[in-house]
Amino acid sequence: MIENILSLLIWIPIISGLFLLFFNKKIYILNTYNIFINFIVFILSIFLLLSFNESNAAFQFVEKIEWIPSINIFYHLGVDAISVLLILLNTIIFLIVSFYNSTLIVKKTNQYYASFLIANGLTIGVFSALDAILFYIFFEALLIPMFLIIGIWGGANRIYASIKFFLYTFLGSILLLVAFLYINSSISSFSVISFYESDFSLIEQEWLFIAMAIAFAIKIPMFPFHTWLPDAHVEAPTSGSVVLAAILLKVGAYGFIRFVIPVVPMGAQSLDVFFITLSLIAIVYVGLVAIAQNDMKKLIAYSSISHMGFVTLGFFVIFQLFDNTQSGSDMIISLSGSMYQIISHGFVSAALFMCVGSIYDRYKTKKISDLSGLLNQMPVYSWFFVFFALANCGLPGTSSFVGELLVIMSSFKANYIYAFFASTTLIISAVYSLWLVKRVVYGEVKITLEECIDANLIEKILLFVLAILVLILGFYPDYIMNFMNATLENMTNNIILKI
Amino acid sequence: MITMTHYLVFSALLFCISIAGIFINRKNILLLLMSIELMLLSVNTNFIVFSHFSNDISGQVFVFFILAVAAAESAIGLAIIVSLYRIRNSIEINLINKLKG
Amino acid sequence: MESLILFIPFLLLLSSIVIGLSPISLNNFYSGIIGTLLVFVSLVLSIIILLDIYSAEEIIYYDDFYKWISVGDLNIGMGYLIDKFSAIMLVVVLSISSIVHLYSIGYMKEETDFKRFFSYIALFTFSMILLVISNNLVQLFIGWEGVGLVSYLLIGFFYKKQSAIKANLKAFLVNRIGDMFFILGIVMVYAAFDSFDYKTIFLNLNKIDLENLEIYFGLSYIDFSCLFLFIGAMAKSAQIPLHVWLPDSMEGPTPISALIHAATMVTAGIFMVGRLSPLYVLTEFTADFILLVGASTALFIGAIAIFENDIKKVIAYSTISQLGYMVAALGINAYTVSFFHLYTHAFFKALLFLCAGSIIMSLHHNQDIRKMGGLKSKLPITYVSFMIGTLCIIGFPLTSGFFSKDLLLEVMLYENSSISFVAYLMLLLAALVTTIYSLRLLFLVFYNKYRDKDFENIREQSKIITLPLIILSVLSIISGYLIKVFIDLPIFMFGVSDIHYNGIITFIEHGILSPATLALVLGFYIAKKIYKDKISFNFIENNLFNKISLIIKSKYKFDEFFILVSDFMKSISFKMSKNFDLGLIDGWVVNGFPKKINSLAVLFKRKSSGYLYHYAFSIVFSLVIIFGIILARVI
Amino acid sequence: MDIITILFYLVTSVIIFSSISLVIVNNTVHAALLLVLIFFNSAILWLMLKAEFLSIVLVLVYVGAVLVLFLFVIMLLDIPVKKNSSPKLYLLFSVTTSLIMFAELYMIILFHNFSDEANIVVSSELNNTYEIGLMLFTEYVFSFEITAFILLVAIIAAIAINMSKKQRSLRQDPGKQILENKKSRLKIIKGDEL
Repeated sequence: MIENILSLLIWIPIISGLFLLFFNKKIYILNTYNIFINFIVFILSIFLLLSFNESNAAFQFVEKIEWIPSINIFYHLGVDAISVLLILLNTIIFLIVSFYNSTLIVKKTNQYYASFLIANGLTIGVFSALDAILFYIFFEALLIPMFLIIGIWGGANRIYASIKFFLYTFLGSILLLVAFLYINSSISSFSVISFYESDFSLIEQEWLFIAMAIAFAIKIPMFPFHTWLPDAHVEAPTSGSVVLAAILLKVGAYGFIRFVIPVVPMGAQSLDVFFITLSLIAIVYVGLVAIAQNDMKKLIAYSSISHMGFVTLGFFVIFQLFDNTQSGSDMIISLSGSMYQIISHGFVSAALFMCVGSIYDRYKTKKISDLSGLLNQMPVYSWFFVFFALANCGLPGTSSFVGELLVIMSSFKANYIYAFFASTTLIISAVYSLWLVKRVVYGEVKITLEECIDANLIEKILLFVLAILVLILGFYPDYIMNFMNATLENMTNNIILKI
Repeated sequence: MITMTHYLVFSALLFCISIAGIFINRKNILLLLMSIELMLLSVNTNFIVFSHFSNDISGQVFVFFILAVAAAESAIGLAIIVSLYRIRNSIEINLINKLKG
Repeated sequence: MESLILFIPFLLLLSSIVIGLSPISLNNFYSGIIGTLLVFVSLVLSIIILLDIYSAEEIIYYDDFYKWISVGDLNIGMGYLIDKFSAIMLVVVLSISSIVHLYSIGYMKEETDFKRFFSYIALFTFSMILLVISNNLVQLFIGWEGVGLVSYLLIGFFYKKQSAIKANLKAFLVNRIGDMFFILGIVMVYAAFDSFDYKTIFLNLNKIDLENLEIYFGLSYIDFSCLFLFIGAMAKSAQIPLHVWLPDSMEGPTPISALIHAATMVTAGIFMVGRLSPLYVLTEFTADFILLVGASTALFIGAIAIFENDIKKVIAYSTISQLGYMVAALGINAYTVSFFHLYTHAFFKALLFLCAGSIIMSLHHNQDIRKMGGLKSKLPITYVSFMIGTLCIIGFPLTSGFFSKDLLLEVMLYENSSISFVAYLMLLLAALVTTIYSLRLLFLVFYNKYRDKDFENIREQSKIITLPLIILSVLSIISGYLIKVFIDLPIFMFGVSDIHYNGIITFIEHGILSPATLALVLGFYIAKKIYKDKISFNFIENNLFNKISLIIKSKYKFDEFFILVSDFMKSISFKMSKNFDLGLIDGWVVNGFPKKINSLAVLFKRKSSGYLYHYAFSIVFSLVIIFGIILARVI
Repeated sequence: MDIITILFYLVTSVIIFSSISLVIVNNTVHAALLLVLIFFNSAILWLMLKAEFLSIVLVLVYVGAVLVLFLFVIMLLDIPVKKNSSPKLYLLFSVTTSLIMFAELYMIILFHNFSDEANIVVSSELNNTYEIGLMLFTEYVFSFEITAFILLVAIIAAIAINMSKKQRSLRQDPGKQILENKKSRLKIIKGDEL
């Protein structure tokens, strides 16, 4: 079983999701089934984490089966530390979402749950595929459940949002496919491992970099490609938003660290200033835009973009760090910071979207101007909301601080201007998070519900678990840092060799 | 002496006439169907010509198939025309512009 | 002994969590007792540690609890560094905290959110301890932000009050402005020394070639990093122009004003500069900057207090002014002197605030001093305590404020530079101002006649309120006699300036004969004449004086300036969101292209007639053209 | 000039002229009859190319079945004779286009230089029908079956198209309109039935 654990992780949720489509039973049976499957996947991923040897930088649990041998396509799976962490993040978030879903009443419940199960499996596929085409297929297939979740169970303007989401990401993935095909045409392999060993000229690397970076920049999303995210978030159902923010954005970041930077480091190096600028614009400008939002989900969506700016900033400063210090250590710090930011943002944004979703369920509005004084009616919820808002603005002790600190530190070593702009997030994120808290949580009650319902037990437990995770990650980041260390060291050595 | 070229030119001419028939005609769909038959005829002739001059019977087999399919096609076409006439009380092509954007 | 250190933050965190998450059934009173007891235990532990450190020579406790992050060459631990400096700070923080805990049991007893309050102050004390005992900059920052957070939560404690939630947002955001620079400063220090650890940084000070580091805008690298760190301290310690949050923060419950906004949190900036004194010794520009900021804060913000009518805000402005004194002392590298003032100030300012709390409670939450008066007879204990606090703050001889302020002024005078002399004059003037507003408060509240209704029902509060006042009064008076300890105090192995100190008697004599006494007497005279005897001076009607008082009353328009800036930023962000993000990127580019394509499609749609023969014709026509092209190429 | 040549020119000229008139006549019945003529002449032409079986099929199946079907439909629908209403300019264009197309095809044929009679071998002793049958039932048997199936589908489709009971006419029925009343036009349903 251990050698096929990745396949199990991928296919158990997908197949049980497909099975669920033909299986429309009473709601509690569906809930039990859904939670059970997600729980099995979660246990498997824990098992994966425990049996993963983090001191070994090579890919582990490799499965390689011929699939379409005539054009070098293999069913090739394997994980390194980065993938393991993201898979774990993924399974935790999906488990939480499955519990959260059980508190909701939605139409076509079985199909709704099936979409999430399939998305779960596909995301694990994305994180564990070692064949570029297999990655591409999972990457694209992931769009389908998300498209359906937004398009069927979304809000009033869901069709526009889902089509925008779909077309936007699709546009990028075409460029990605072209890049993969080009690489294959010159090294005649789609394996990620041979991608790493490839050796392209500078001009080729630049073009490949642009093609792949646009695809992943749309997914993350980076600054000029970000407008699909607020719309998608606003229209998506709560669980969809949670998955979108916590998982889908990470797929883009994962693409950068798996495909872009190690495969075409020279291309990335020659365009790094441009991408650093975009990241800084994302941090400062998108943060400012977030302040102006009147829709809570939109605000959190913009803040997600702003936080993902830190991730890309951490990715792209490594080249200048290498130029400045000629050692890999700072690069590792920077990459770890970005990875940490990815994981931390997964939990924080998931929790925030859950809070907003529950407020919406009760008050039927997401408009900040309609709400006030929630603390009087639902104190438990409100305190969680305040906690996660504070986590969102990178308060030390919460997980977001670690990533921000490491990235600001590295960017300062690269260039002090970067650090200056990056650190403005301390102010900007505090403004949008706490202004939101001030307007929504504090103050006198505006809408009085006939029966004020505070968080139910499941919601309390879920938010509590997330809060504990955020705190643990904030106070004890060393486990994850150590876990990633060997992989990132190997990766940076690879990059250094190639540039 | 009648060469292959003669036959080919003849069928090309027939083909062009029938094509002109398709878009000159504005009266009724029946004439359109007839023009299509005419076109098929010219194609069939070509098949037979090539079959004859290259001494390969396969060409004639294809003509056989084409004839069968053409018969089926005209049968369905006529059926459609009849039902069209029943709905619209006319088969004038001038009046059929549902495709207009 | 060393292991005891770990218990202090642990106990406080435990107290915070237990009280905060305890079930509703736990009685408010008992939870208050639990919290207070745990803080007292920590206080005892800290005193044991202090005595331990003083019993041995040059002892420093230094270790890490655990590794926080280790990646690449970076190692950040969570640990402690206890020398005499931080041990004293620990005792000060914990003693004020435990007294405030005790006081709060009485003060907050009618609040529904009693337990939340106790959880917060325990959390606050925990963060403060984390900051004080930290052995590296990151841990310092964590504590730094932690106290900021709790301050935010406590100012907004009455979350239904619009003014409270405005004030707490303001406090947090202003602090965040400082934090942004603070984190840049931390990162700069890290970039130069490749470590966040104090020990490594200070031991490597000589090894790093400071001349070779980058120079920005004509200032050296160390200048810049110290400047940035100090801007962080400016926000936390409420220095011009980042002081605006502190007066507003008086929206919080009064014990909090005593604990956080007077005695401990606001002194974190002073503590931080003192902690990093080996770095600050190396800068000249930043030191002068600190000096000027401190001196002007002491004078100008102190002046606002003369015209303020809210009892808590008067004390808040006086806090800012006193913090200005401390900061000014940092500017001439007299870190221990500054620390000495911090220490004495903590006691008497906490005392003043708690007295104010007692008055406010007795007057049923009236805070306007224009409606008070003649409370001397009704609130005797409070009166005496308030009197002691006032005497301390104006530096009346033989009180603690006398020792610290006089030492500070003397050190300032003997620093031979023109800037420090200007600062000395400003501080002297500030001493006058301090005397005036403190005595004004005393006279208006306790003397003359009561200026509001219902005088009969005013009575002294219960023992649990007055006991802390008595303790603090005693501490306020005696704390100044430890002056020798502070003069000899080394900060992390570095002894600082050599002060000629010849015993306490000489010092008292010298202090009484100094110009500060003149300022005291003059201030007393003016305050008594105006506020007690109600005699109007001619110069009050003077045009120039009126203008000056108007400027002071406007609080130098700092609030308006910040509102302007924030409104400007808000309008920019709204405009960017509407015009750029939704308008240009989303509207013009993202949705614009499909719209263009759509309109093109509509154009073609109009052109298509729907007639079969037109379609057939266009097919054939295109075929003809394609054939033609092929033919032309073949031929 | 041998008899074959004369016959060729005769037959082709009949076909061309009758196809031109088929395109331009107004009466559909005439057009159908012209089509019969064209098919008969084509059958002669195919005979000249030694495709006896197909020429017979053309006459028997096409003329005998398909064209009769055409005539049936024409008679059934009883379409009034109308003049072609194409604008002059459009006619000019379409005729020119067809002519250009013919010219192009002609050039293609000429430039290709088809070898004349190069491959003509004296036909074997097997006759044409036998040969086609052999091919049909050996090599093309699968296609042959599919053709049969297509014919079946066509029959079914032709029936199905015209057999639906539903009145699909867009023509108005005044009697029915008069019989409608308020109750049959308006149906009130409760909100939750949606």
